[in-house]
Amino acid sequence: MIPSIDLVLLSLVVVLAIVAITVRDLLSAIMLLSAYSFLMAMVWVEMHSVDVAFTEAAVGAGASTAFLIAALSRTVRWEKK
Amino acid sequence: MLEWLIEEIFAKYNYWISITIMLIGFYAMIAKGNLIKKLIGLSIFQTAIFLFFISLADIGPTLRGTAPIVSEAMIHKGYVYVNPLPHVLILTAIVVSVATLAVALALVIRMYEEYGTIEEEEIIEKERELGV
Amino acid sequence: MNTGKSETEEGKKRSGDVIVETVSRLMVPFIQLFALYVIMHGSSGPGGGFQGGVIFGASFVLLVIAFGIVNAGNRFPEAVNTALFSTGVYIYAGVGLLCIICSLGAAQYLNYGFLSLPVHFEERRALGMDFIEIGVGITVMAVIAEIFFNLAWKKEEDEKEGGKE
Amino acid sequence: MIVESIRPLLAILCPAIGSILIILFSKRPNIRESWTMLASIAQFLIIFSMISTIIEGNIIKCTFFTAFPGVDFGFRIDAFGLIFAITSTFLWILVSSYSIGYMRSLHEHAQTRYYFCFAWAIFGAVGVALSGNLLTMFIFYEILTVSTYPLVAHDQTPEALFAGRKYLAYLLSSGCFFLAAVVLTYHFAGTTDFMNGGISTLAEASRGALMALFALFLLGFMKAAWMPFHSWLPTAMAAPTPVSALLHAVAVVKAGVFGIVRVVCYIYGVDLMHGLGLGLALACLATFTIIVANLFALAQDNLKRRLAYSTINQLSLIIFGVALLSPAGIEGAMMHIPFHGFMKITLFMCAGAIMVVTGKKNISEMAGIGKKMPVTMITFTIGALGMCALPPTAGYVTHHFFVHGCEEAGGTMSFFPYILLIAAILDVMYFFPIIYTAFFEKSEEGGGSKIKDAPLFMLVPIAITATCSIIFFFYPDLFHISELVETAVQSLGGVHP
Amino acid sequence: MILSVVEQFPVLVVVISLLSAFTILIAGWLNKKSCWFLSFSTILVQLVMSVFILNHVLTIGTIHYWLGGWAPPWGIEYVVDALNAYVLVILLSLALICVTYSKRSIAHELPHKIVPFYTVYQLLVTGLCGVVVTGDIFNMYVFVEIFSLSAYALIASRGKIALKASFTYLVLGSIGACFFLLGIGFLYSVTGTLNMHDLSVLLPPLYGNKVVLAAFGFFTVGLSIKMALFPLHTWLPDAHSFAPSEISAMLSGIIIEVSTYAFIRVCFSVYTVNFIKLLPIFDFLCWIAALGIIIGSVLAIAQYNLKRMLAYSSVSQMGYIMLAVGLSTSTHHALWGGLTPALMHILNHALMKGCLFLVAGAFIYKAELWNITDFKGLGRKMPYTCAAFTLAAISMIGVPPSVGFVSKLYIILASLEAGKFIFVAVMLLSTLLNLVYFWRVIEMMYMRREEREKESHSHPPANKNEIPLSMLIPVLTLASLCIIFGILWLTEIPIPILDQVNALFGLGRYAAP
Repeated sequence: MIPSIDLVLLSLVVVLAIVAITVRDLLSAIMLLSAYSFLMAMVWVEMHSVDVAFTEAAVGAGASTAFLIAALSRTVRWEKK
Repeated sequence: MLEWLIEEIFAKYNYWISITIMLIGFYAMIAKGNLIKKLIGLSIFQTAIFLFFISLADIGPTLRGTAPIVSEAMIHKGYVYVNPLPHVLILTAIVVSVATLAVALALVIRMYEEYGTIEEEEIIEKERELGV
Repeated sequence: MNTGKSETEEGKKRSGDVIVETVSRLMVPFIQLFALYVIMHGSSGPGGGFQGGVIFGASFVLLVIAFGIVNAGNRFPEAVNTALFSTGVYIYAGVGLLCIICSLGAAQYLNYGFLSLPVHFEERRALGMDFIEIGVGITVMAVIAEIFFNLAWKKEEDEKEGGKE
Repeated sequence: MIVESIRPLLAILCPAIGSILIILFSKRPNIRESWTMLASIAQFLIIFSMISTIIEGNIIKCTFFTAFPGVDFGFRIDAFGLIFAITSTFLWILVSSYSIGYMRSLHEHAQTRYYFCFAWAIFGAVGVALSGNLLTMFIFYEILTVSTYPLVAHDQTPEALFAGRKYLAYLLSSGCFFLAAVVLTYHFAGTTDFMNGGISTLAEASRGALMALFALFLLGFMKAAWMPFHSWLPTAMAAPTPVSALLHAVAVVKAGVFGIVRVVCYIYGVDLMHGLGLGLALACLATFTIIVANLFALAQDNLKRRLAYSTINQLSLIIFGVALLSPAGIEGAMMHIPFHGFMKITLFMCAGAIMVVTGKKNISEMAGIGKKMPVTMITFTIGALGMCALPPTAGYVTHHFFVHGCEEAGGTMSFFPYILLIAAILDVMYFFPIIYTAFFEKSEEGGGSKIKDAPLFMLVPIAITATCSIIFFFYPDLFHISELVETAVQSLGGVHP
Repeated sequence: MILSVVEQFPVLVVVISLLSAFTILIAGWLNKKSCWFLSFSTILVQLVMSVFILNHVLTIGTIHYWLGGWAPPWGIEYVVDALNAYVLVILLSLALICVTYSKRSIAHELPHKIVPFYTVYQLLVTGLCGVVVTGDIFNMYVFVEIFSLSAYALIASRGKIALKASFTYLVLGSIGACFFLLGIGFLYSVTGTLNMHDLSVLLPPLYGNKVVLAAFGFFTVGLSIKMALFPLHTWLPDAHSFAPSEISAMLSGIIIEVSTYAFIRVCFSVYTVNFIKLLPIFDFLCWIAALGIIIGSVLAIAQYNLKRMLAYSSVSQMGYIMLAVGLSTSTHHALWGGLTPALMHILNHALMKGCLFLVAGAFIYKAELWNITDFKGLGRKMPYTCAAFTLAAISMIGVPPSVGFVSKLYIILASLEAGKFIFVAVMLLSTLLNLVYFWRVIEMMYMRREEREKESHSHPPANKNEIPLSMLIPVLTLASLCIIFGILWLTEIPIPILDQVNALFGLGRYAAP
């Protein structure tokens, strides 16, 4: 792996994780989670685990997001504080 | 001191980041009242564990590791493969995580139909009104 | 499974964005082809039944998003779906059991080497694995689609057990 | 000599099978009750058939399986156990007959449950009598506790339910202590078998541990109703009278006392008891209970409650006899178990008869009742005489032994006969007023001096027990009791000082 | 290597169950009634297989099954020894009893969900069997998740308030599973293997390693959540009380027990006795368990909802099992040494709690009776059900010769041998607490009169209103087993099985001096 790219990606991942759990708009949170998953997949490609990266991209960034949005479409979009 | 920092933190940064993300996810699961937020936390938590596993498989920057795909040319060039087993484990774990998410979302939707809210506190309040 | 003629029948209920519809109609066959590639290539490269299945399932999700849930739901009735993912499991478990049966109980479950196929031992392994991947792929595809339909649409039916390999 | 036999098993099975038949014939009272009678008679005959073997100095054994190394689950019948078994089974026959009269006259509800539980209670009591080690005894002891609960709470009034709860709370917690004691005994001695003269390996444990263990045993035998853990017994008088009669004069409370005697003579052994100085402590506890219970009895107006306190007093008398650790004392104690059973059951059955006929429960209401129910009150008088240890009743015989036992024990013990005397005087003070009221006071209702005694189902058992109480005075060997007692005391060996 | 037929059974138990789950799903489209029959017959076949497995293990020896023919450190291995075989038989027996019971009660309670119910039920059984037979720790994780997911779905199937309970269980259960996964990762990072036997060979030189210690911590906490050990039990009361009753019975009788099995496996098969003896973990566990026993019972006293009360009682009973596990390394007697009391109580608790929950379900089925205060006069209306309840409750209290008594006796003897007298007191105290909350119910059923009865002292012939036979037979079977097994344990007939487990792990009398 290449530490510099890794570090950048990973710090982005951390930032995305924090933002994803803080925003009150759940739709944004889900999209952020999707981005988070996608970045994670990139980290993994970079760590040579192509298989997992592949799956994470399909499942984490794809299917999970779709599920979450589907669920959101039948509940409420905003988190109450 | 600096040496220690380099050895314990910078050299193993992906482990530290994995722990950070884990804690973020854990915090969301425990502290957030919104059920969807809890699930987002769960996802983050699980991904952090996956990151941990993948980091285990990785053989570090010093060796020229490569993806564990069989090819004659690669072997002749003397590449070292990263350990494929954790990858396989994580594949299975991802399956589990998406299944968990699906069941949980189904529950959330049913709860919304039942209580009209996805905030934990409000649900508890409504339960109390129902007299349970 | 065919994506083409939805707008003629129940055109009113679809989402209505021409660009989205057209693009997804164009994309879906490629996605599905790719998914098939991923499934069949699983024994010798990245990917496999699960990933391919997810991608295949995702293509349906895309359809649903583009054309509206009712249309897609009608094209893909629950009974078919159930049958599909059961079939997948049957293929998976059946191949495993065949290994036992073909070897008359001498070999273990999923020991593909004992499948009575007219090829070499190693090739039998690869072929057996492909069968398994196909089974897994079908199951996962159907399960992903089913879960999405249930989450997004169905009111009365309760949750289905999630994807399991 | 040890004789292997399945007779104990047969004896214990009688009530068990009887209970099943009772349930099966719950819709047909006559058949149901004849099963009770049949089971009780069969059981008594089987028990009785063992006497000859035992008197010859044999021990009957019947082992089923080994629960732990050194602990067999099984029966071991010696003379002492047989005394208790004979008493319980014989009185069960009489009380069954009495119950039929009582329950039918009062049109009680849930009679099937009543007979069913009664059978199981006897199952437990006889099991306690026949068991060959502490673990087996514990098992039957707990069965006895649980099966008598529905009998105590039979009326299902709030009062009866409270009594039932209190009963269970006391007896099952005591069961916990008993279990702890059993396990500790096993821990220290490696066995829990009853042995003549005590378990020799037990003496190896430390002094403090043995003291603590004995305290656990005493707590475990709360069924003996020693003070200050007696209060379940008067409360349990909420039960129907046959229950009070058999269970709280014979089966349950005697199981407690029986246990204490077993522990003193067959687990610790007299020598060890002497060595630890526990005899005196136990005697003090017993005399304390005797005096205080008598004082309490004086204050009671409810006849059954007064009898309950009298029971507490008499039970402690048995404990006292054992605590003397002298042959005569132990002989007296063992003999008092059946004798007191016969006398007290007479009294309780009389109280029940009075309740059935007149509906009166309190002594102050009983003026002139002696004229109305002469047979009942005469038998009551006999029982009361026995309680006060006056001749010509069985009570006098045992008190004779107790006094003699005190002399034998010597030392501090020779002081105790005076306490017994005080106790007897107190007994007189609360029994004679009842007799006086019944025979010599005029009924306030006036007029009704017509004789209208209890039904025959009830009267016959009362008459039999009262007669027995007198016969015991002249001929203590009725049912071979004195022979059995002698055999038991002789087999203890090291008792003679 | 030629495999005998029985040696194929470990994998067949899992595969048949999985196939059956999906067959049920398809069959459900054709005929709803076939679902029950399919599920019942599958579990029956599985049970027969498991009995053969047990017999094989006891007579011939441990079964090693290499899935796909791959040798252990690389492939997944199914290992069935005395411990698995024993747990497998218990698990399938209770599953069979619950499925028999469910025929009428599910048709009554969830008429629209018969097909998914049996599908998911069968998946639950698959997961449980999988956890039990596998010898690969990661595979165990996967199966743990499968049965947990099925359990979440089954609990939620009642809808309404059960949804919340299920969701809480899901969140906590996932945390537990993640911890378990993390533990696996830690172990993998130092040993590079996932096979349990392989791990136990490779780990000993690393026992001082902090990673290994941390992994043990993660395993303990993760599995403690799954098995509802005292401070981590918070999901249990809701989940157990709102689930359909046969699922409550499974949850309480089997699911938390299988998690306990997983814990025992990890402690003694992955780590070994030598590791456990290095650390005071098990002493600590004993104290936690003792606290759980007392607090669980006290909380149970405070409940008026029968199923909730039983749920808290489960917390206390898990304390019994964990106390016995905690004592297992310090006892060496042939009978109560080692894991014997713990494994004994696993069976006993399954019998007792299974029966009690099924009875609670019967009351709900007949008259929607949830609260103890509504049980007045039930003893006459439902005599057999109430008799079963009484037997099981008496067993819980520990009146001899029931199973509860034997467990209590063995645990007391074990704690005496370990020299921990305080636990004797705890056990005895818990007996009294159990008495308080169970006797309340018995008294209510038999001794309290109904209001309308009170007025007329006469007693009209009770109109019996008993549950249907297909529900009654399971209940009565369990109740009678409570007594039969009590006597069997006392006669020591089943002890050799548990003795083999001790021999396997070097516990009890096989412990190294």
